[in-house]
Amino acid sequence: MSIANIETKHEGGHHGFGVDEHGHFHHAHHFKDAHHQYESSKQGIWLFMVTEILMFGGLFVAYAIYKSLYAPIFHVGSSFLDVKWGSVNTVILITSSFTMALGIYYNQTNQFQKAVVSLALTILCALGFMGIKYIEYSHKIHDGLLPGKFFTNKEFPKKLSEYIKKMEPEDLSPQMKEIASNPKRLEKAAPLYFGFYFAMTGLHGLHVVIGACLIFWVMVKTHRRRFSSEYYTPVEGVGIFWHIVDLIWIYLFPLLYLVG
Amino acid sequence: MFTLTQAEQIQDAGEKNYLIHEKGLWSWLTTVDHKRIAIMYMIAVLTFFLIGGIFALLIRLELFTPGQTIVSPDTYNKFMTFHGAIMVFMVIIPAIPAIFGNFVLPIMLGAKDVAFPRLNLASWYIFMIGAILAASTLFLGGVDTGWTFYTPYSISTSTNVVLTVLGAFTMGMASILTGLNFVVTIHKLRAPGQTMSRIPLFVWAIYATSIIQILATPVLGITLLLIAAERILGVGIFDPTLGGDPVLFQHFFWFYSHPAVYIMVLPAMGIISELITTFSRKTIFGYTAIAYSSFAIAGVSFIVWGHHMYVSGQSEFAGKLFSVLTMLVGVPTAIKLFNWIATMYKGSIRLDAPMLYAIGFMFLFTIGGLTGIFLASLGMDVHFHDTYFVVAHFHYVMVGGTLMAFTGGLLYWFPKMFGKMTSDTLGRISWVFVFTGFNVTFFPQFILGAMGMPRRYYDYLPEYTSLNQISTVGSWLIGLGFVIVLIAIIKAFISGEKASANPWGGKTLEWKTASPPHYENFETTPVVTEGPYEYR
Amino acid sequence: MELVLNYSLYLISLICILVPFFGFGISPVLVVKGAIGIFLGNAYSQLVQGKILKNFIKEKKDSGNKTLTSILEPIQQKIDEIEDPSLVKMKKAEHDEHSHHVIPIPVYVGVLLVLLVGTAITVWIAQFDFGTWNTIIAMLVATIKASFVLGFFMHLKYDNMMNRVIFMSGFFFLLLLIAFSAADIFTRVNLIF
Amino acid sequence: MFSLHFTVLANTFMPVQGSEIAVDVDYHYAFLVISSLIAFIILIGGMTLFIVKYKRQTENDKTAYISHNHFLEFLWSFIPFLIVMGVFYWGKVIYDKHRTFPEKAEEIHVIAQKWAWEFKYKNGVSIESAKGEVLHIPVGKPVRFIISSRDVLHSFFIPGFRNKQDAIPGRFTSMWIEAKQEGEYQVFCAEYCGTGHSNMPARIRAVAPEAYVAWLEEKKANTPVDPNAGNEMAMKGASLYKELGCSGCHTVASDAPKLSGPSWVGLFGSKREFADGSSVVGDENYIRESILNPMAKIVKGYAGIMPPYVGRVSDEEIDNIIEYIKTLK
Repeated sequence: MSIANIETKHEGGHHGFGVDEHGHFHHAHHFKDAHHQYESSKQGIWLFMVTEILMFGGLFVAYAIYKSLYAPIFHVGSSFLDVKWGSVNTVILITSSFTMALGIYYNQTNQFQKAVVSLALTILCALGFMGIKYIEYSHKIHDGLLPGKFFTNKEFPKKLSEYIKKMEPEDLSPQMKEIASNPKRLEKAAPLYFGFYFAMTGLHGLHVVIGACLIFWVMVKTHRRRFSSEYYTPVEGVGIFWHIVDLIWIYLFPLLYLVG
Repeated sequence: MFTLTQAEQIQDAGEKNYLIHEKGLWSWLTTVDHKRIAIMYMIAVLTFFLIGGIFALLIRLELFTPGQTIVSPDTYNKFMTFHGAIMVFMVIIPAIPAIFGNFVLPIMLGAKDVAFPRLNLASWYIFMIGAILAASTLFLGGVDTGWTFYTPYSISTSTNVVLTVLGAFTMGMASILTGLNFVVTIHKLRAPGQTMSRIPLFVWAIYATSIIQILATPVLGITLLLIAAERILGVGIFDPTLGGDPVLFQHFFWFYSHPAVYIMVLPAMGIISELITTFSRKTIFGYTAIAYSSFAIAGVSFIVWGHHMYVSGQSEFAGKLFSVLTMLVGVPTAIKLFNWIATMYKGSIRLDAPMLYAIGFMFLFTIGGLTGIFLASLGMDVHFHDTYFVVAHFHYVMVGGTLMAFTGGLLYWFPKMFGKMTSDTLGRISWVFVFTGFNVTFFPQFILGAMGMPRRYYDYLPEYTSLNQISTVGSWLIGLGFVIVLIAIIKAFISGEKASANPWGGKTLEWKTASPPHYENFETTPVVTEGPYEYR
Repeated sequence: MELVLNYSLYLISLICILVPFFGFGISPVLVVKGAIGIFLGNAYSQLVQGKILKNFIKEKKDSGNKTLTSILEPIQQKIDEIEDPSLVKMKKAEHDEHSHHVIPIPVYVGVLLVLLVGTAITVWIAQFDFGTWNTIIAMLVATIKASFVLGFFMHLKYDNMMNRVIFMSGFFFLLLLIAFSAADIFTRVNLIF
Repeated sequence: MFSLHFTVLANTFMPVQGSEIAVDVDYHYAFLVISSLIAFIILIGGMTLFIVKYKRQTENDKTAYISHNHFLEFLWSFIPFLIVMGVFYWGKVIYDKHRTFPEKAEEIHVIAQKWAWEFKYKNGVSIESAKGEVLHIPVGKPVRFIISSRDVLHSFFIPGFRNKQDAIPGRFTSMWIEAKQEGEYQVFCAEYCGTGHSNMPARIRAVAPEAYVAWLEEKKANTPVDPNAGNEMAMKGASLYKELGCSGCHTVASDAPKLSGPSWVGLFGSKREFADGSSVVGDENYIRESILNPMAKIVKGYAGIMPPYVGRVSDEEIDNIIEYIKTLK
């Protein structure tokens, strides 16, 4: 069933396109052919991924700048994070990426039943990821390790000032020396790390939830046989979005948990 | 020559024209036709333009006399913020790309529609949600941070900043999606035979603008989200009391906002290329030079944002670095201006209303551009920063540039959009009022700035009174001018005479189809065999 | 001459973009002099471009010298493209006909293993303290993992060049943001009172 | 003749030239104005000439098919490039003068806060613009301002010296001036900072060096010794009164102009009526509650716009403020 012989018979201005009940794909009327539509949609998807990268990039740039300015705060702050849960989350997200890729593969080869199963697995991993996130967050809220004015943890400022006393003065950046000189300002600046932690993982968690909903929508359409080997762009688009979310976590995990 | 079988006299697409093809409000609200979406954007943008204009008049009225004239300082600050935010986010950024880009770009490319029609409708709805979110603060007590939301003031003020910020974020989302749509349309949906060097210069300008929209707006998105996080969670990234750095906020904000001013002016330059060639009946001078300079401006706009922060605690090295790069922006702009004037050489120029607005653009944009060089030089900006000199500069470039071109484009493409001619005399009268009113309003502000009157001042020293009064009178003239434009449009709707397919003798593709056009733009897809401005 | 115009503008803005990276070392005055120098050199070479370069390529084409022709081939192709763009379109049109590339499952499993091993390495290495090297190693391993995800899971390896360029442009503009913000923040004179 | 014309134009609209650098800035300004005028005349003059000369005669005139001219395009891209690089270099020279600080300069601390400036000399004398006091500086000697802010961004702008620098909370920035003749100069706040952004002016008077030293001594002599010198907590409360921004809305002197918040004078021990009709005698609990949760009791006749200070001020600091309020009779 090569693409060429799908004749484009459609009347009126309706924009309807997609796979009809016996698997024939009608491309949208303002494109030359199915391949043209596929190429255009892929380019549109990639352009949107650039905006995702730039949005999270803004946060990573701020993180990089503040980490080099206030290295001790970030170092002591990251010691409060639980690396075990972090690595479990990374493994979960990687497996979800794998099952997502399988979902696309099965759709490409018209094995819809397997595609629905792998997409369901991906959603399961996403929920698992959010569950672990819930555990980590409740643990932090319990300890009072929250950003800004909600910060009530006593142990963190103490550990931070000890750590700074141990460091040689020339390792500290001028801005850090200025803040370290006045204990009241140091105590106020300490929660900055958790400000970053909650901003970055919060925004990433939100994208995981959005990804899960999108995958659910695509899974339902696969179940209803809306896709075929000639037309699977939505699955691939959602797949690329999910891989971008995984990509961001691949960078987020070492930056926040390991190397802080 | 252009090989569409039907000749020039395609008068009317009959019942197939897009306005009457489907009936009823629901057909409009759920349309995926790029022409109808453009009309919906036009209605939204023109109403916000009216609201923003009223706030401008209120500001100028308050500044008529030193001390309290009509309102208290807090209300004045809210007027100033609303004027800025509405004009920037809701009027001038979406105006030309969303209205004329949506309507004319696909027809200029000979395409049936934009690449993703449903995404186009989705971005209109996202834009409206964002606009309603931000405009709702009008009734909930306003916001008084200025359109720049500088921290730590935007964090500590009690007015509802979070709502405005989320509104601006959503409108940014709509701007990204529109940019994305246009880039793919230009890449993939060009008519057969239409290579990249045969597309009109308006399409080149929209292409450069869309690239900036895609690459700059996400950083604004994250910055606005961080302001909301600061106010709700106290995240502390931009809050100096919690260890943050407000100057870093300015870096993030201006990384978007300077390319944003080029999102505003590049489409205007695209319209001017169209107007000048059509009304001089002469091929454009230096087609590749103008197309490449749009890209040069788009490229350089990403590395110059520091000239907004020369005196904001930025280091001296960064100040010099940004100053030398900002000077680079002047070169492509000068190239465009010289090329437009060279186009008029040996042309056959007719001063219709759209051409008058193009001439107005050339006049005012030259002054705006040259004063930009004043502000780019470090020696001058240390004195001029945050004074009325800056206010005058960016109004010359934004109102003198984008809004003059927008009105020119509106009068130029109105026959094509609605099939009715606007009355030429009303157009000329409106130009006289807008042009003179503009100069009377903003030229005195250059002098006020030189004399050292700071920006966003509710009250000023008595010695600045006379210039401020002249400026206020001027603002009434501009208001009158734009009201006359409105009257001309409404009059054209009611009793405008029938427009032919090509009333101005344009050579680009949109003049080859009926006006108002067929709902799929062309009966048969046109084949293009030569450049867009082939006047022999 | 037109090439003079736009190539020199590109070169100047390119130099100025790279200034923050080695800008700390050399002063802006040197950058401006360098830019003008390149501009004039470019202008001279373009002026000559018409005849000499083309003849040079024609001569060398059949000289059989493998490396030289491989260098000249893209230049020749570039000149053809500038002369008559539609000529190039024809050549490019047929070659990217099919792009629905289906990757077999074993490749996916392989990529999954690479990613899991990568995660294990990053976690394991984090225990030893190499000082600043810690961050560099972590970022290196993360980039390798990311390139695998990009290449295979997201089919970027089999995609056309335009999508790769689009995706990489995102990182380039992020680089601009961090370079110029750092150019300000780390060169500030800090007053301690 | 040209230099005369040049200088006349240089400072027609610019404020009085307070320093040598101001003169350089004005020459730079005059050069830019003239070169822009010339460029404007070339561009717009050329355009109007073409409009008049090539008016459209018939509907389809034949027009020349000129698509480009490389030499011309090279000219009008390279010459503006040289001009703007020249302008950059001249601007940089002036900027270097502004930003290289002379060694032995008179140091004055400038503290900006919501809607007033406070200047502190080395010998402890402090001048407050809210009280209408004028800052004195010596003529002919460099003066260096160390600028900081107590709440939001402000900007210390002196048009007479063509110089300004932002005041950033949590950080010190600096700038220097050198008056070349006696006179009085206006100071503005140039970075938007809310309601009182337009009425927080200050005045600087440049006086002869000897008069300056004499004035400083005389000012030092009769600065009222701080009444609660012995009372440690009240001293801290007084500095907190300024640091936390209470001074923006509450007055501490009976004669001070009324602000948007109730005055603290005589607050302790006096009856307070509230908007909802209830009333209470001012004591520690009422003050502590009004600091942490101001919306609980709003004094009659005042708007409830005070931001809550929960999490921003510690208990020990609240006690210091209460001690300070007790001393305000």
